[in-house]
Amino acid sequence: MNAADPNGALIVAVILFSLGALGVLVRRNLLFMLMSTEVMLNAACLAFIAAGNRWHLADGQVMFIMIVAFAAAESAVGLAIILRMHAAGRATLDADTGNRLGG
Amino acid sequence: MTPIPAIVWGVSLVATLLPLVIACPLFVSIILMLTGGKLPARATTLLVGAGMGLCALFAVISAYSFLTGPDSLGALHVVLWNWMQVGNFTAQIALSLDRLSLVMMLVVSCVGFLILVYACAYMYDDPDIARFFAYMTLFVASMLLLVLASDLLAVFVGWEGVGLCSYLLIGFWYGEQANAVAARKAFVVTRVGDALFLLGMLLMATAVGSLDIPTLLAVGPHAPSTTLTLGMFLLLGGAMAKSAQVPLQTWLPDAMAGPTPVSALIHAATMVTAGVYLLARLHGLFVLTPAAMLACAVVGFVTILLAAGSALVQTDIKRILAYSTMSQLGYMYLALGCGAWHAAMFHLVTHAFFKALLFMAAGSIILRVHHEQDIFKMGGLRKDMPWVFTAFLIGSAALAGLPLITAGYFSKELILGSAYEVSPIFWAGALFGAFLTSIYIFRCVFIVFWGGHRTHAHGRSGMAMALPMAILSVLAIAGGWMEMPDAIANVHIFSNLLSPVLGALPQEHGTSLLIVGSLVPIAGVTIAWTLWRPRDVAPTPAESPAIATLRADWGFDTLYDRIFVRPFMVLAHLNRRDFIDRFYDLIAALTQGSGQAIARLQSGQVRRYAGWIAAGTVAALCLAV
Amino acid sequence: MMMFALPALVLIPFLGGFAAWIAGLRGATRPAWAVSLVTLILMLLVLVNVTLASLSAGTGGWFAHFSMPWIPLLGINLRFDLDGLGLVMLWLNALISFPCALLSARNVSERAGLFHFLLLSTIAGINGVFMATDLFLFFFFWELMLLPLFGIILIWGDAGRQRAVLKFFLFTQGSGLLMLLAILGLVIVNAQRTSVITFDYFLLSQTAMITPVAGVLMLGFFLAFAVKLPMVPFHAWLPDTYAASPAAASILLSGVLAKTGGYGMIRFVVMLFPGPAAHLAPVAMTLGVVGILYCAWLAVAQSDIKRLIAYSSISHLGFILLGVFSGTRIGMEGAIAQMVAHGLSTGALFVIAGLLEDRLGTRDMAKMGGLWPAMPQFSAFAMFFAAASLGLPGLGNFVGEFLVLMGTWQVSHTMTFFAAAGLVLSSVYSLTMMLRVFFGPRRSEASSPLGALSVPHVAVLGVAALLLLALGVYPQPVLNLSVPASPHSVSYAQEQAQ
Amino acid sequence: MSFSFLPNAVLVLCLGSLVQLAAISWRRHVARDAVLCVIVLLASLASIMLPTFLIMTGSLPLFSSDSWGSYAGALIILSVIAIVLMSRHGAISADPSVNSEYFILLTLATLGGVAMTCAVNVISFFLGLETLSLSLLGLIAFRNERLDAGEAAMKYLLLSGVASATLIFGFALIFAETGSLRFAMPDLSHLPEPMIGTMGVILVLTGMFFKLSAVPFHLWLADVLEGTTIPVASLVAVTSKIALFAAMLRYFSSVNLGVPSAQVNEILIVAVLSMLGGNLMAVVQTDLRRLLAGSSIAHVGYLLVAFLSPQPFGVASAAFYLAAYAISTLGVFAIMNGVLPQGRDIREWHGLFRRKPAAALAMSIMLISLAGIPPAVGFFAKFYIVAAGVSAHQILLLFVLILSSTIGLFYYLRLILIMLTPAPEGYVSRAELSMPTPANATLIAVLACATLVLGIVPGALVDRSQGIVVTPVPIPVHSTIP
Repeated sequence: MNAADPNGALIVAVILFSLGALGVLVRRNLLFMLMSTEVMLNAACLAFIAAGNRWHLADGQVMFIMIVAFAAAESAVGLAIILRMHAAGRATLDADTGNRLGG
Repeated sequence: MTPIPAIVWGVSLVATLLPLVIACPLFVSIILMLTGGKLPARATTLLVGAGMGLCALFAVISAYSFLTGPDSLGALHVVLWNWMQVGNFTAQIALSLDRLSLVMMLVVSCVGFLILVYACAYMYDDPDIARFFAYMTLFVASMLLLVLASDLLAVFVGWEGVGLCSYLLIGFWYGEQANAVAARKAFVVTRVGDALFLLGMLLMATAVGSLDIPTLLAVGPHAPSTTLTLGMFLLLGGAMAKSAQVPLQTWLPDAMAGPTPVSALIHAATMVTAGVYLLARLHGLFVLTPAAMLACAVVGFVTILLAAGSALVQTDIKRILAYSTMSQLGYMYLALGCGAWHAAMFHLVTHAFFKALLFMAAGSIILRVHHEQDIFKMGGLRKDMPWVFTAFLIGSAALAGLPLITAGYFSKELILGSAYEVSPIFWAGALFGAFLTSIYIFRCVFIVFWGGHRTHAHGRSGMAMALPMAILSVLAIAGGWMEMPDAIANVHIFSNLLSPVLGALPQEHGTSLLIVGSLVPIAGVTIAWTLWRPRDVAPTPAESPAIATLRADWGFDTLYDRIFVRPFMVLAHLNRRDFIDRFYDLIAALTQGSGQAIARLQSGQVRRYAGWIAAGTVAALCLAV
Repeated sequence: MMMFALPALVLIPFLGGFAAWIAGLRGATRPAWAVSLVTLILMLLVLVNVTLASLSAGTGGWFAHFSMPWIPLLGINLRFDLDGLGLVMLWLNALISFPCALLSARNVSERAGLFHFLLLSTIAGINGVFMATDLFLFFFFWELMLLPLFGIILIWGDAGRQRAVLKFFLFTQGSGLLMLLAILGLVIVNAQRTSVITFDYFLLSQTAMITPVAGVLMLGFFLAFAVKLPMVPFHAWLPDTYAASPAAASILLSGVLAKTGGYGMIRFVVMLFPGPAAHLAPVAMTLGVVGILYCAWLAVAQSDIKRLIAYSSISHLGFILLGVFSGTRIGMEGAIAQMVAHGLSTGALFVIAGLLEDRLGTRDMAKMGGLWPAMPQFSAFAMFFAAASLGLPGLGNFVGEFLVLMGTWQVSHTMTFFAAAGLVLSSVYSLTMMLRVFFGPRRSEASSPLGALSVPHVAVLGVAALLLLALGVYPQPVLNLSVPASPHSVSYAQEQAQ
Repeated sequence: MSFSFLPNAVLVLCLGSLVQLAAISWRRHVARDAVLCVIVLLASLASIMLPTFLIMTGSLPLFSSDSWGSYAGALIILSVIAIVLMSRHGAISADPSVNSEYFILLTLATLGGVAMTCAVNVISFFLGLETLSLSLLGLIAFRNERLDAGEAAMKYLLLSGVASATLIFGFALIFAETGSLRFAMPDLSHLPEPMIGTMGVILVLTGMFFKLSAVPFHLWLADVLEGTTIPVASLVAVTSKIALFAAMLRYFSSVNLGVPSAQVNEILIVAVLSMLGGNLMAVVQTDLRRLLAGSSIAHVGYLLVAFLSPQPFGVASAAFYLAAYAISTLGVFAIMNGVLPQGRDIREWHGLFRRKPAAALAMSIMLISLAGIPPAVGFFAKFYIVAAGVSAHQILLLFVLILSSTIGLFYYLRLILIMLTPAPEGYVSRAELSMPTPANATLIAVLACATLVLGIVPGALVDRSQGIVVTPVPIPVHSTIP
């Protein structure tokens, strides 16, 4: 199958997406969870590219660029927040321990 | 549709006086209530005397002018105002005076007057005298309304008013729990009858469209017989409760908790006879329902014997009289059941005389032996209070029906005769009842007045107490002479008076019955003498379980207590928190619980949150695909 | 002039309440009290004026009408109409509101201004309920009248008020939402039929007659009113609420608020959905009888005097249900008479209970007993109202109960029989109350010295007694006046509307 | 060749944020920035009323300006203005949570929200959404001295990251099927593989429900509200929800939600769950903010009832309800912020009627409005929604609504009850009363008045909302594969 085959690409994207989701669910390290969300977004990117290719439309690429930009911003903010939390005295990156909110 | 000319208030003398007969005691009562016991005792007694005197006077005058008036054979119909009128149903506050209600009115007002005069002396020292007479006069007023009202619903007003007043008077000395309880019992038991009465009225009103008694008598016969029978049974039930007939008799003995004049007025002369009067008033419908009449006769028959039986073993003088009242009313019901309206009414009148007399005498005895009521603690009072003794003796003689010289004799003979007409069994039973009556009343007489002193009497009853007793003693003897069987003397004043309303008197029977009826009381007295004549040892009440049961009204009380009262109260207390309410609490608890469960999802673990999101999405996908 | 009398009946108490609030801001009790009394008197005068005008208009039909647009886009108007039933109810409300204001003087010491504001706005809401003929407006008032009461009970109530008041509110509001559903359903059905959105009672009544879903819609109304009345098994809120309320609130609740349920039953169930109501009647009447017996039975077992009166009150309200659904004119009239009489008698009984609580500091009848010598005058009043509530002939309640029973008898003998049994039970609990509180040996040593009655108390109880007596011996005026006008009877008010 | 508008508000807000940036870069002055922010917002509000300045022609319509968009936009801007007013709490320098950037972030959030309300293209919608959520993220994390803020922000970041990814992946799938990025639900029946399309729509719904915090995607809300400052909390609870609901309504405006389908069923189930879940959750909360979170979840459920009920009432009632909900919720938050900033535990509120009657009264009015009791606006809003539901025969939803709002009454009334009764023995209050700033006080007063006035004479707003129409975006049809 060639790389531009939309259905094949879509299947890959779906797999990628589920991997990302799985990552968020199973990983306990905040950084890895952040990365998993990036993976999910990238799956979306792939899907858009494939779809754009399928319809010979530029919209796919537009979305791709936007998503990448968003992903970058999001991860930047995320890292900033993690740093802040560290500075504010949260010792661990573990998502499960040291939660104060909830209940 | 009413055959009677309706007269608006104020046109004729009678029509003017009739409402006043009721109004006098009513106003006295209202005044006493409003002044709230601030009046001095003397003023109170004077007020009561004046009010009741006027009442009796008006009654006599209106009676006289009615009998001499144009429509003395018919009835006089005084419409006061329309009570309620909805759709095709109308109820009026109207008074009607015919010969029947006239007799009743005279009995109530005059005997009532005497009793209240007596009471003025009896209650003079009681701090609550004003309250007492407020109730008493209100009672007389409602009794008169009951008697005179021409609309059954208005009769019911008096009917219930009488009940309320008796409640208040029985519980007059509310300081003792027992009195208040007895009062409540009396009201509730009679209330059962009232409910039946009410249902009867509803049935009549729907069948006939009106509760106006003349209309009922006129139109009622056209109603379907089943309806009529049912209605009559319901009314009979109401009457029985008021008149303390088996099986609704249990309240009367306890009702003796009230002051003695109360017993004299309510439980002898007037209130308990309301039932008899009601049935006599409706006899036109009553005759059409043989089943109801038979039931009425049987009830009376049973009551005579049961009441006499337990009267035989009582130790409390007032209870003896109470049971005697029951059994005497039994005679009246028997008479009604046998269709002998004259006999019933006649006995009602004479009974009012001698029973009031007996209670007054008993009252003065009780007063003078420090409120001692146990006859076995009395004795030899013959010498201490000769006059009271005489009065009591006359009363007892009349109650026992000693031949010729007493009023009781003639009225009872009339009843026995008509009972024989219907069935010899009734006759025999009634006769046996008379036998018992003479035994138990003279047992009381011999124990109380003969033998040695067991308590000493003090003081003497004043004029105000003596006079009524004197008058009533005369009536208790002479009252019977206005109606005599032909065998003795051809006097029929009473039946002639009533026959326009109640129809002609049934014809006479042989003298044999008369003779038997005359011998039985004498036999009873002799037996009583042999049993309880004064001996050197003080008499003591015979004791045995059977007698105890007998004394406790054949165990009716305990039976009702077991069957109705106790289960009702126990269950009520078990459910006092209302299980329906608990059910709602359960729902609230469930809500809280599920809230907790949902809140517990927010564990604060971000991965679990993500898990829920994923789960939701997957679920949605599964649902979609 | 008549036009503006109707909204005035709502506005006067409301504004007066504001005035009372302002007057009471500086913590003074007297001025607020005075202002609210003046307001009530003013309201009474307006009411008298309305009544005279109505009587001149002749009985039956619709007397007065007022209408102005509110939310025109949804066809919602500020529409008031007055018929005999509404008029009688307004009178009851006016009469009951006086004791609430009068007697509050002694047991509301602080924040009297707020109290009178809440009280008067409740009264305004109730007035609105009795006059509103725009369904949205009706619902608005229906919900509105509860809110101030919530405040009164919460601020001045007794122990356990939090729970009680929440219960009260959840029951009434929940059922109210059902009614809202029904109202909207009716409106939508009507809109589909006539393609015009309106909440007008008279216009909707046409649709209500013919729509196939009338049964469901009626059920929504019925449940709301059944909870408010209350009807067994929706009565659970009532005893707690009455027991926890301050005297004024329990008087208002038992005297008038319960009657709004009965009023609604007549106007919005029986009159609006005659057919389905007839189908529902057996159920409703059975529940009414069950309520009469069950609650009378519960009343016997209570030791808290307020709870006893509360249960007795439910038991009496069963007669209203019975009468309304008997489907006979006589039963309906009886129900209305019963509403008035019951309002007076139970209100008075709550005055008495409140006074007892005031003087003795307890509601537990086990701690009372033998009070008659201590307060004879008061006890006599108690006896009177106890007699009234056990349905003594010659007093108002008897008229109501007798007519209801008569109406019921024409429908079902057995039900009548059981209802009459309720009369026996009513005598049991009433006299038990008298026995445990006033008769017997004096048991309440701990109680404070019991003074004589204050003048307002005598006045209130006396007036109530007189009115009950009048209603008992000559109910005809009320019976004539209180004929509910049917929505289909085209009156001059309606002609004005079109 | 289709026209595309650039809504004035978007334009004004962009320029405004630039101006604010410039101002900061010149010299920091918090008070000035705050004022500037308000000015910008007012300007954008005014610009909504004006006709569109900028109409550019292009093949790719990004925005449309219709009455719905401008109504929601106006609502968003007003709510943000309210938030700015309540933000100025305490001395400016003392509270680091209110710095110049704070106001820029607010402006940006508004920009994102407004953009979402009138986006007709996935691109513009996504742009708006992310602008909103990123600035929200910044605002949540703003109180950097508090650990809670960080945690809340982190949770929001991760979860909204997941949600956005899901959303955008859904769009990708739909795009793959339809080849169009128009922001409208595709007609699934005419697709080569309807399954993929359905999957796409479901994923999109997931993303939207997450932002709306509808059960079962609601779990983040309570934590975030608890963790952040009150103004930001109200931003999360009110503004973002308005924006997203507006967009959602537009997305589904082209399809008839009356006919059952997979996504309609999902919305229905979610609505039921949200109504019940939100109220049940709130019943047991002792933290006021978590309680309000529950209440806002429940209100989303009510909104979904209106959402599922088509014309004539659907949109109008939704519009009205949004306004009512915004007013009351903002009011509650404003009072919390002004009177009892540390009043997290509801027991802190005991006896407020004695201590601060006016505030307590205002609070009760708000709560009554949320509970839907007259004479507050919430009553009419609920009435309106029920009307919509009845007209659409949503019997199940209506019964759930009644049941759940009866449950809801319980905790709203319990709050009033708490304010009326003195504190229980043995409870030591940690929070001290504070005096609301003039701005905050006026805000509270205005909101309270609005609640009552709109409740008693809702006519004006009803007319406004009846006039609202959502111009449906042309449905993306399946163009032939070349």
